[in-house]
Formats: sequence, C-alpha cells, structure tokens
Amino acid sequence: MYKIAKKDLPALFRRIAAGKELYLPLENGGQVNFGVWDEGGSVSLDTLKTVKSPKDAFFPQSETLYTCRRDGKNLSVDPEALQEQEFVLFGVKACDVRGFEILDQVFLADPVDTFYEARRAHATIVSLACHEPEETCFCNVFDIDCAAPAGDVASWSIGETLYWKPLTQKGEALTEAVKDLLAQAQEEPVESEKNSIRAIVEKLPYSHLSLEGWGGGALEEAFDSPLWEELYKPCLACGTCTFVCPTCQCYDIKDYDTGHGVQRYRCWDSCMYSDFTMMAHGNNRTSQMQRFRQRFMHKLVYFPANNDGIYSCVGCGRCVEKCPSALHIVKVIKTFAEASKSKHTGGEQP
Amino acid sequence: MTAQKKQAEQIKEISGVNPLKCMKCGKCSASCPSYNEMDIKPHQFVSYVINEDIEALVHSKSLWKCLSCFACIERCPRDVKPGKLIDAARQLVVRKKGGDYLSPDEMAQLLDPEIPQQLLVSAFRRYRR
Amino acid sequence: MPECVKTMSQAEREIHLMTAQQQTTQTQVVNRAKELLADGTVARVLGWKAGELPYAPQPAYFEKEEDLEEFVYNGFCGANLSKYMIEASKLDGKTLVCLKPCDTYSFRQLMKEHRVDREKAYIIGVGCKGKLDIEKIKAQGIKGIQSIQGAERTDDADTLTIQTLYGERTCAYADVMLERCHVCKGKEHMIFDELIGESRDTKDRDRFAQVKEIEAMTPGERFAFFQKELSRCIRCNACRNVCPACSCRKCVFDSSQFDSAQKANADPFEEKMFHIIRAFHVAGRCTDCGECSRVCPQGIPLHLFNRKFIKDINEFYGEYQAGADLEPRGPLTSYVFEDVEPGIVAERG
Amino acid sequence: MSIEAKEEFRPKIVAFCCNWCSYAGADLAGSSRLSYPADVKIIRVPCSCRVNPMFILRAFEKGADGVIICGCHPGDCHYTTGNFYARRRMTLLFSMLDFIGVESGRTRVEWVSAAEGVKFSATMNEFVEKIRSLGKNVRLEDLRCQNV
Amino acid sequence: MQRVGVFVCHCGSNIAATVDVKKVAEMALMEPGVVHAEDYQYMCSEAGQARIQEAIREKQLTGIVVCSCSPRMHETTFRTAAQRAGLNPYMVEIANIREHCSWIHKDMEEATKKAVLLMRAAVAKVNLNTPLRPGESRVTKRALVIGGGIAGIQTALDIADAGYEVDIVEKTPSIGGRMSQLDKTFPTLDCSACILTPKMVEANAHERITIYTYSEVEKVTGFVGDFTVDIRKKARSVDMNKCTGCGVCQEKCPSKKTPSEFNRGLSTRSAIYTPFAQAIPNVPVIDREHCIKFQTGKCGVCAKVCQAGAIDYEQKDEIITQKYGAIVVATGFDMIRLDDYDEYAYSQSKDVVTSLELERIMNAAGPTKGHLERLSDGKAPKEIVFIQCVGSRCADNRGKSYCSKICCMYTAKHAMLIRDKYPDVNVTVFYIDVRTPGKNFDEFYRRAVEEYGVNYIKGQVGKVIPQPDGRLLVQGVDLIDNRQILKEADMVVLAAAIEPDPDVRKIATMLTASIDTNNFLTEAHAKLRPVESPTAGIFLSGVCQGPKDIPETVSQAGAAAVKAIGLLAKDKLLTNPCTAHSDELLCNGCSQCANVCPYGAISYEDRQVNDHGIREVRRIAVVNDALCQGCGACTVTCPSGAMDLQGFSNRQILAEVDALCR
Repeated sequence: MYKIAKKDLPALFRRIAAGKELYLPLENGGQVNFGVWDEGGSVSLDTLKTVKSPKDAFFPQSETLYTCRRDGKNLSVDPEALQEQEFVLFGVKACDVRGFEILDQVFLADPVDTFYEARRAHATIVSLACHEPEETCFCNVFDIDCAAPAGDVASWSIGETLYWKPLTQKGEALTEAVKDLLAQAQEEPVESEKNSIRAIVEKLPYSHLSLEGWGGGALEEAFDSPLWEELYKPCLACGTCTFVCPTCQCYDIKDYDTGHGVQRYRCWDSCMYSDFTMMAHGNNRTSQMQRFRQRFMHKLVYFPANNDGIYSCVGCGRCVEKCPSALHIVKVIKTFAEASKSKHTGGEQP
Repeated sequence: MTAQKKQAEQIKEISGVNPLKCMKCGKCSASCPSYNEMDIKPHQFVSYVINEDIEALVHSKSLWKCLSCFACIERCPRDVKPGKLIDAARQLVVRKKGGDYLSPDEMAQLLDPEIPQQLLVSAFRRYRR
Repeated sequence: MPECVKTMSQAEREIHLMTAQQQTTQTQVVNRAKELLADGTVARVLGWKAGELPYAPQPAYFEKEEDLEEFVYNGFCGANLSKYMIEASKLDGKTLVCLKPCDTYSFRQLMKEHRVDREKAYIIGVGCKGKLDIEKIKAQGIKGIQSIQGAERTDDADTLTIQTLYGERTCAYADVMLERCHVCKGKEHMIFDELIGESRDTKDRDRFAQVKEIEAMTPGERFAFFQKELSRCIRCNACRNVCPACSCRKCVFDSSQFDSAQKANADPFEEKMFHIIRAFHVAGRCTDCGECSRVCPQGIPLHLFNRKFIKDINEFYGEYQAGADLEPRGPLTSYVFEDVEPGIVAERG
Repeated sequence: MSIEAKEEFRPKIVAFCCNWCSYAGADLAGSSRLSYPADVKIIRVPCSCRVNPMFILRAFEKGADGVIICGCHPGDCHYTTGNFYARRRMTLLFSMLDFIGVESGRTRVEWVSAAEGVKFSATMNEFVEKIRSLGKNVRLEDLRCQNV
Repeated sequence: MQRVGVFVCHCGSNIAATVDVKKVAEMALMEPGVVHAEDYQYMCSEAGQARIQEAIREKQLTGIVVCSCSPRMHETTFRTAAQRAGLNPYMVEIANIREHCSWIHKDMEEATKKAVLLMRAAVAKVNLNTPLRPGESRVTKRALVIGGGIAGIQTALDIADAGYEVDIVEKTPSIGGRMSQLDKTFPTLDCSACILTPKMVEANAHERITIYTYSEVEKVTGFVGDFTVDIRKKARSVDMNKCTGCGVCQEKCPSKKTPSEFNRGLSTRSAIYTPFAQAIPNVPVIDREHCIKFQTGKCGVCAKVCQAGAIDYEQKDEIITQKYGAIVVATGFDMIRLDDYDEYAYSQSKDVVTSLELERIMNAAGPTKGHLERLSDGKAPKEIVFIQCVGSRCADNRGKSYCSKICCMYTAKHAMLIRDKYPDVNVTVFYIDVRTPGKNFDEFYRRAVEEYGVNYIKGQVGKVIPQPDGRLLVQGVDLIDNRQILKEADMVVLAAAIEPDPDVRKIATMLTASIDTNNFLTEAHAKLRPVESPTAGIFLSGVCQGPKDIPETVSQAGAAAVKAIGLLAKDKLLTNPCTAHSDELLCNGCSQCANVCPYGAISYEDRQVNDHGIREVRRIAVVNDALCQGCGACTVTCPSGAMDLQGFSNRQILAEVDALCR
C-alpha cells in the first residue's frame, strides 16, 4: 500500500503522461468526462460519475476501420493501424472496471476484435473507490464492491491523501515507474474507508434490488410480458441511456465519403433508434416497444444466457440519472418484481 | 511603360475617370464658360488622355483657364467628367514642382484677375494641404 | 337551462372552489380526471406519476380511475407533454392532457402543423410557478438525495428541504429553477378546456441576454465557445426526440435523403451540422420551451441556437412567438418585399 | 501570413445560381468575356429557393472556402416568390453561421439578373478577393475531407 | 450503376483554345460509371450528334454528359438527340465549359482543371439521374393581349384571323396607344391616324376580338396553355350598350379644367370624356376624380342631357375571370420625365417641349389646331432648335443607358415638316450621331438636310437659358468647327428618351416574366427567340421588349401572334417533368410546403401507407404535376426531406457539391 498527498497529484500525472497517454476525468463546461490529461486541464476526481463511461478508451464512439482510396479506376485499401501507445486510465470506478470485463466478453470472444484487443493490451487501469456513493448507484446488486475496485491499481481518496495499491503485474510496473512520488502507507485508513463506503452502500435505495425472474432462463416469460406495453410509453427513443452506458456495445458500420476516398468507420449505435439494424427489407423491430424491450432483454436475459449468467449491467446508475423520461433499468426491474409479487400474493395482474 | 503612358495612367488614377466611356457628344464643351479662352477644348481633353498626349495637355493654356465650375462634371451624360481630368493634369504639374506647393503668390500670376471666386475656392481646396 | 339547476350548480361550483383552494393542484387534477374518465369524456389521462427517485416523476398515461392514485404534479414535472399528444392523437377517444402555460404554445404550434388533433385532446391547463432543475440542485453539491420537501411551490414556501445520505440540505426554489423559467413566457395558457391551479410569471431575466453576450464576442471567441460546448455532444438525439417542433416521422439525420445519417462522433463538423440544421428546421416554429436544454445529458445550452433564431426573427421580421396564434404561415413561410438582405449579417460585423 | 503564402492559396468557391436569372447572367458574363477567377464553380438550381442550408453546410464540410447564392432580383423571380423565401432563409442561416463564429464573409447572396453579366463577373471577383483575404475555411471543414 | 458517356466539344476554338479537351475526355474515363469519353469539333453539329447516338447504341449508355456550351443553349438539342437514340432525354446533363470556363479564363492549365471539375460534377449528377416522363396539359384556345396600342391591335388581329378568340385589355378609355398621338409617320410622312384608325375599327369589329378598355389585369395564375386571369373592368359610369357616342355630355360637362392626357397636358378636357375623336369604343368615361357629381354630389348634367340614359353613376368595377392559353404583352412606352434636366429649362419655359408634345402641336386635332406656335405667347416661332439624346445613352442615373432608337428619325421628320410648312422658320438640330439604319431612313434624313435645309450641328447643347424677352438662349458646341455656339431660339424641342410603361413591372411580376434593369421585358433568347419571354406561354410585342419604330413594332406584333398561334394550335402540351413530389413515408403532412408554393400545386390527402410493416392512415402532401413548375421552394421548407424535386434532387445537388469540392 502506497500513498500520495493530493497536492502532489499533478506531479504524478506529469510523470505518467511523460511516457504514456493519461486518461482521467476532466471538467468541461460543468460536465465531467474522461479525456486526455494535459497541463492546465481541470481534473475532477471528486466527481462520482462521469457523464459518459470510460468505455471510449477501448471502444471509441467512432473509429475508422480502414480507408479506401481511389486513383483513377484503381482502388487501394489502407487498414487503420492498431493501438501501439501505452496508456493509463486513471480514476475508473468499480462499476466501470466491471464494464470493461463485460465488453471483453463481447470483443475478445472469437472472433477477436483486434482494435479493441490492442487497446486493452496497452492499457493500465487505475481504479478509484467511490468515496460517497449516491442514490442512483446499484452496483451492489451485481456483486461489485465499490469500496474495493478491481483494475491494475486500486486507489482510495481519503481526506487529502490518495492511497494506491497495485493489484496486477501491470499495476506493479506502473507503481515502479512512479515510486519515488509515492510513500509507503498503512492499510488501516483504507480499511476504515472501505467500511464507511460499504455502510453507505447498505443505505442506498437500490442496493438490494432483486433480480429474481431475470437471467438467461427467463426468455419467454419476460419477452411476452404485457408489462412492456405500459413501460415503454414515456420513452422518447433517444439514445441517452445507451450512450452513457458502460456496457452497451452495439455499433453500426458506415462509410464516409471524404471526396478523395471512403472511410469505413464504426460508431456506437442505439437499439432505441428507429434505424437500428435497418436492413434492405426494413427493420425487424418496428415499434418503439420492441426496441425498448430489446435493450432490457439484452442486458438482463440475452446477455446472461450467452455469458454464463453475467448480466450486462453494472449498476452505475448513469441511465437512471440521465433519462429525460425517468425511465430506466431500475424502473423495469422494479415493475417486473412488483408484478410478480402481486401475482404470487394473488393480486390482480396489471 | 513610356513616360507619356505613365502620365496618362496617373491622370486616370487621380481623376478616377475612364476616358474610354466618352461618346464624343461635346456637352462639356457646350457647357464650358471658358471655352473661348481655351486652346485645347474640354471634349478634346478626353482624347488627349486617350492618346496619351499629356505633354501637350500640361503645357496648354486651358489648364489654367478652367474655372472648376463643374458644369461639365454635372452635365456629362457618360460619367467622364472632363473637369476632373483637367484638375488631375494640374495636379501633375503641381507634383512636378517638388515638395513646394503652389504658393498663393504664384497663383496670382497664373490667373486672370477677373476670375470668379469659385475657382479660388476650388483651387485653395485642391492646393491647401 | 332551468333556473333551479343553474343555481344549484353555481352553489356546487362555489363549494368546489372553496375546497379547491385548500387542495393542491395535484389533488384537483386527480379529482377532475376521475370525473372525466368516469363520465367517458376522456379515455385516458396523460400526466405524471412518481418515478423511482423523488426528483424524477415520469410522464405517464392513466386509463383507470384507481391508477390515478399514482398521479403526481409538482415542481419536477418539467416535461412538455405536447409532444406525446402526437401519438395520443392517433388513439381512440380523447386524451386528457396536462399542459403548463408554456406547453400550450407547443400544442398550438403542433395544431397548426396538423400534427395533433384538437378534437382528441381535453386540455387541463395546470398551474405552474416555475419548474425545478435537478442538475442545479446537484451542482450545489447536494448528493445522495433521499427525499425532497417543498417541490410543490406555494406562496409561503419558497425553499426546498432535501434529505440526503450525507445530511439535510436546503436551497431556495428560485435558485434551482430551470433556465427557461427565468425567462418565463407568462402565466397565461394559450389553449385549454379548463384551468386548474395558479400560475406565476417567474421571469426575472432577459431572454436574449446570453445571446447578446455571445454576439458581442469576436468571431474567434464565438467559435471557441461553441466548439467547447458542442465538443461534449454525444449525438444521443435526446434534444431532438424531446422537441415538440422536431416532430418529423423520420428525421433527415436518420434518413438517406441527404446522406446525412451520421451517427459518427468523429469530427467537430458533424455536431455543428446537426445542431445548426436542427435549429434551422425548427426556426420560426420553436416556441422556446427549453426542453432541449433540459434533457441534454451533457448540459449543452442548446436553447442558445433557438434563441438566436428567435432574436433574429424578431429583429428582422417583427416580434414573433410561435404557437401564440393559429396563423398557418410562420416567419420562414412568409415574406415582405422590403425584407432585409442577407448582407446585413456581414454589415453588422 | 506571408504574401507568398497568400498568393498560393486558391480558394474553393461554390456558387449556386438560379436557372433563370443568375445562371443566364453568368452565361452573359461568359459570352461578354468578362473574366473572374476559376476558383468559382457554378451549380445550376432552378431557383434560389431550391438551395437547402444542407447544401451550403455540405460544401463547407467538404472543404469549400466560400459559398455564394445568386438569384433573380427580389420581385423578379421566375417563380414569383422563390427568392423572397431564399432571402429569409439565407439571412437567418448566415446569421447563425456568424453566431457560431464562422466568418461572415464566407457566405453571400447576390441578386444578378440575366442582363447583368458585368455584375456577375464583378461580384465573383470581389467575392474571391474576400475569400482569399479570409484564407482557408478551417472552422467548418470536416477534417476527414482534407486531402493528405 | 449508370453507364455514362462523356462528350467533350471543342466548339471550334471557342473551347479548345483554352481548355485541353483531350485531357477532359481522358479524365472523364477515370470517373465512376463512365464507360465512354470522346471529344469532337462541334458536338451540336449533325455529325457530333450522330457520334453521341452511335455511342449510346453501341455502348448501351444509360446517361450522357456533354461538356459544351451553356445548357440554355443546347440542352434541348442534346436531349432530343439522345431521345432519338432511345435514351430518356432527362438522362442528359451538360457541363458548361464554354460560358463558365473557356470564355472567361485565359490560362490553359487553370481552365482545363476547372473544366474537369465541371465535368465531374455533371457525371456525379447524371449518375443519380432517373428517366423522367413529361405529363400532358390542355391548351385553352384563347389569347390575351395586354395593351391596345398598334402592337396589341396587330397581334390581336393576326391571332383572331387565324381563328382564335382574343381579348385585348387596355388601361385607357380607348385603344390606339401612342401611335394615335402621332401626327405623321416616317419615312413616308403619311398621316398616323389615317393608317391606324382602320386597324382600330377592324379590331373592334372582329367577331373573335373582345376589347376591354379602361381595364387592367389584376391577377394571373396558372401556366402555359392554362392561365387564369382576373381583369378589372373599371367603372366607366357610362353604359356601353346604351351610349350612342353623340358627345353631348362632353360638351355640356361643366368641369372642363382637367389636363388632357391625350394632348400631354397641353390642353384641357371635360370630366366625362373620350380621349380623342376617333376613340374606340366611342363611349366616354367619367373621370370620377374631376367629376363634380362624384366630388360634391351635386351636378348630374351629363345624366340629364343623355338621351340614351347611358349615364350610370352607380356603376362599379367589375372583375372578369377568363382562361387563356397564351398571353401577349404589348404594354408600350412613355417618355421619361425630364425633371432632372434643369439645364434644358424644360420646367422653366413653356417653349421647351418634348417631341411628343410637338407631335400634338403639329396635329390638327391638337391644342393649337395644328398651327406651329409658341405655347407661351402663341407667336409663330422663327428659330427652332432640336436637341437629341436627352436622357438616352446616359451613364448616369438621370437617364437611360440605351439609345431610344426612334428619335433621329422623328426629329428629321419634324424638321422636314416644319421647313415644308413654314419655310421661313430656321431649324437647327444638335446631334451626337445620326442613326438611320432602316429602309429608306438615311435617304429621308439626307432629304431633310439637302432638300429642306435643316441645319445639323454635331455637338451637344450644354444649356438652354430663358431670356427676359421670352426667347431661349441655346449654348451648344460645334465639334466639327471646334467652336462654341450661342444661339437664340423661339422654341426648343427635346428628343426625350423613351422608357417602358411604368406599369409593366407590375404586370411582369404577375406573369413571372423576367424584366431587365431598364424595365424592358427580357426575351427568351436575344437572337433566336426575340418575341418570347423565358416564361412559357408569354409573348412580347412592341416596345415593352425594347425601343422600336412602327414598322418594327408591327412586324414583331405579327411574330408574337404567330408564336401564340403556334401554341394555341396544339391540343395538348407536354409538362415539365422536373416537378416536386413527396415521399409518403417521410411526409409529416405539416402543410408548410403548401404555404410557400406559388402555384397552389400542393394539396393533402389522408392516405393508407405501409411504413415497413406499420400500416396507418397519414396526412400526405400531394403535388399536382400540371401546376408544379419546379421551383423547389417546398423542398427546403420540408424539414424531413420528404419533398424532393425531380431533375434537381437533393442527392443530385449534393453529389455536384461533393464533386466540386473534391
């Protein structure tokens, strides 16, 4: 266990940035998102949740796959280079670290996504425990301990000090590189911080949300539930939930005509959009209800069915915070739970 | 560029006039109160500039007989305004004299005692600075 | 109508009014909605119900009287329900819809454009004394919110008391209102079948102040300002999808008409293109309801684009408020011979 | 910017010309041999009211340095009223572009009749000069379109 | 994918001298879809067209691009050629590399580069072209002639003689126009009235001609073959069916102080009046502004004296709505106002008159009964000075930039007539140039000089100074003698410039006919289509198109008539297929497009649609192809892009933009 005074953090950042790219939460116009650190950037480690999750670091919102160039009637294809630069993601919360693991299930499974793989291989993750979790958090539901985040290095922000604990070899290597800036520390303050965080987590309104009735086996019952028809109605069909989500991994592949050639790029897509999975014949989901259902069925049923029971939600609560219609995964889980409760107690089915 | 051509260009630049717009109607000469005093007539001024015969122009009597009454400027239907050309030719002469401006003393010798006030006003406006 | 009946109903109305004064707008709406559902006037009610969080009520339909127990109406009911009426107009029977004064402008604009059916709507003009912005509350460092008191603003309660995991906090109602409420269009409803609850004109700022501030900057500063703001845009389309003026069945940015369907977030140009065109498409039709700014997850002041157009329209073509009338032609579908020339932009410098 | 670099800069300029007046005006400029820089390229549209703001932004996106729209004089529109609508649309669009910091000189509307070949040529000369002085359009270009 | 052929025209050396046409053709082959490219001396020639047709057939081309002159010149030529080879004519695009390129650029490399870009844009466009087929519309077999001067009368007579109904709308109380105000005509010196009156009578009597005098066109809608026009028949206050034209009312009318329009204000008329004796119809009108009855309510003398009981003070303006297949504009001209020409003392002295005023003075029915006398004192003038080009050929904004064309000849006529009738009067003409390009024109002018001794002086007048004794001092110049001239005159006659009737602007706007900076109506082509407006179905007759004398006016009137007849003779017209249409899956039914459509071509219907499996009834915009003229206003108003324009679609224009910015 190491520690560093918070006032010395700029020196730490400078050191890391000297050899690697450093991504960390930066404030811009009142909003905090992950960005590349530079001198003068306003770092905000106290912000619990960045607006977007840090998944951009591995799975950018847009990335070029290859470029076609035209010379007369000859075409040449230049694939985009893979990530070669080492980089550090600093200040990632426990839920987002889990988010990466969920993305790994998708992108590192066969066939491996080489772009993603290269980025993942070159990254060192410094996680940060959640000093003051909020009412929208429910990572506990997915067995994530925000007091003891995973990653290559875990860190805790306590008072004026940042505690630092390497967890992996990569973490050790990074620690080695900055060791002269760190001091040895006792485990004790961190343990008490963990306890206080866990105490708060216990008090959070959604911490004990029940996932009963979900999971890979719930396919037909959940799919055919009449509840969807009521639930989806306030949905505006925007993509806010998907774009702030650390685990949404759907993308579209499109071409951009640069005038000199064509760039084939992929970009995040949202199952909430009417042109999602649009094909020549049209769309296989024609109503917003179906699109809405798709998102939650994917997170809570299809994904666990294909990935050893792992839900593709990490309880970060970003969608809970950002949905313009106050319509989100917690709402869905709770509505289903209430319905099944009233069913079991012989009440009326909604 | 020949010296003559250069002078012609200078005149066009100072006056802002395009002499090629002239349709040779003669309204300037018809309007001119000093017509009979002039050796080169107002409408001829335009031709002299077109033909780049500036030497003749600057040595003409007309240069100093023009009253700057602006009748030709007002009435020219083609926006050629010979009065401006004449004034520009005068400027050439004045500039040639070097740093010294035409002094009021000198002007008296050049001008007729019966010349109207307007010319003096016009001349002072032109040479004051 | 026979005399006796009239007096009776008048007396009834007085009693109703007396009790009404003691009731909150919420209870009054619920009671009235139950009546209208019961007598078959309306087939459903479009309002809000309590969400999962104390500050996030959810737009909701109610089809049964007993469901209305969940109905809420308070300072967090900012959503403009006019947009939902586009879909509701396709349903059988009338929909009772709760519209705040500023929402009624949007409804009228949608009527003009044949997007909502007046005959399918029973409009209850609900009172509004300014709506709250949770982002502003959180910006005061208030987190871990458990409950909030005072969200139903009354004349003698102007403070919010907030219980959080980290202790009790308070804040002044006026300090945490939505931006749009500071430039309130007034307490009059433009269209309604009946009114419930009192409204207050909460205007305390110049609507165009920020636009003017930006206009006063150099082009370079303006460019930097918007570059910075728009750099946060994630193309989630929340602004578009919540907007009552963006009522297209299929947005140009989703269709192949202009090859403009770009979900990419690859270049700063795309955000500019999207936001300029979006603002242009709603120019002359935007009622300045402020929903775009309210829902933006990245806090981009999107209303600036709309206000700039509104300000220009007012200056160039005369004061205009979309949705204030039912005149079919708007500023961009009419003209006068003497209109200013586009060169005025360069002249103004 | 050095004088030398300035001379090298050849702007890309797109001119939308209405078929009835301005395109004919451009034809007249041509048949009268009234030259203007080759930087200007004309796109024929039926009327100035056919010009969608999308077209203008697209031109800038793809690297145009200036966009000019030419139509019949107000009151002379072949379709009676087209240019009146175009005038309002362009006024507002240009004002918005100015608002977000795009140099106002990069966009222009000029009314050129079929008889105004001289005006067409003069306008284009002037516009090219203006765009040259403004330099390359960097504020509205999509960087992907740069030819590298 | 399209199979595109690119054809690069040399246009002799017009293009080839500045553009490397071989290179353009070579570059074309690099473009997507291009399977054939060639260059040729003259693409528009028969041989050139044959090459295009051959390529279309041999290479199975689905679209062609011709890099040549302006599409306004030869688009139709190439479309027709393509059609003959079996290609849809709308699969042809023109890259204008002459007017927009070779003619304005000098540097070969630069011009070639630009030509390549223009070619690319056209190829990009044609790649997105779709075959279009024109619709059909009916032709109403009736023509409208606006203006009842000699131009209008002649056009109407010719059309009517061909067997079609014609209506003449004339804003004054009588037909006849400017020509009726003239005394004699050049170069034959016959009496204007003597040759005009029979034509007026003929028009009036013609069974297929309806004359609406004292009437104005109020509103025009529709399009070629099917115009609908509202004509406002102003209240004449006299029943045309009852009036016998006896003239008693005019004699007895107590209000006689109104300046006579016909005599250019040189005499007065009564409030109830016919403009001149031979007026047609010979029915007076009451000028309500000057009528005592209308102004004070008391009088009614005319009603009392009218034996036919034709006076009707209650008469109201009447709107006549009529359909027409063709419209001929013959609105004529007026003299410019001379207020800005102080130097000629026109407003200071009654003895400075315009030529048209002199025309009235010389006329037996004029203010002086045909005696040449000074209007100031009635004395016979001894010395008359004519000043030419007053307001014509002016570069400033006081006058007009053009030559009024008729002044040289009518001045020679006036000079000759005066010298003939009053040999003791000296006539001097100050001229800049004497322009006599017409049959027997120069001979006419020479006679004035040689036989009649008219003194022509080359030089302009600078100033006319009224003298205390009432004479006029004319200060001019003789550029041949190089001396200034001071001349005393009794009368000065100004050859004022002529300009189109000021009302023509209003009419042009209604007709959507284009007009130039001088208010002359623009012809479809200066050389090849001089009597047609670019707006289909609108024809031009007389001075409204440009200055003309009578013979020219009459021949143009005939030409316009022939063009109109050619149109009316058709039963059906093919409509422009470049119209707007709305995509039912994208349309919101918001009605914004209808708000901006100038033709009322857009309506809405509730239609069952199938949107990828969603079936519902939607309000959809529907465009009437016959009414739509293809301006595209709706396409930009439509936020969803549902409305698009065939031939100039969003994607086509964007493809051009992309190609040009590449």
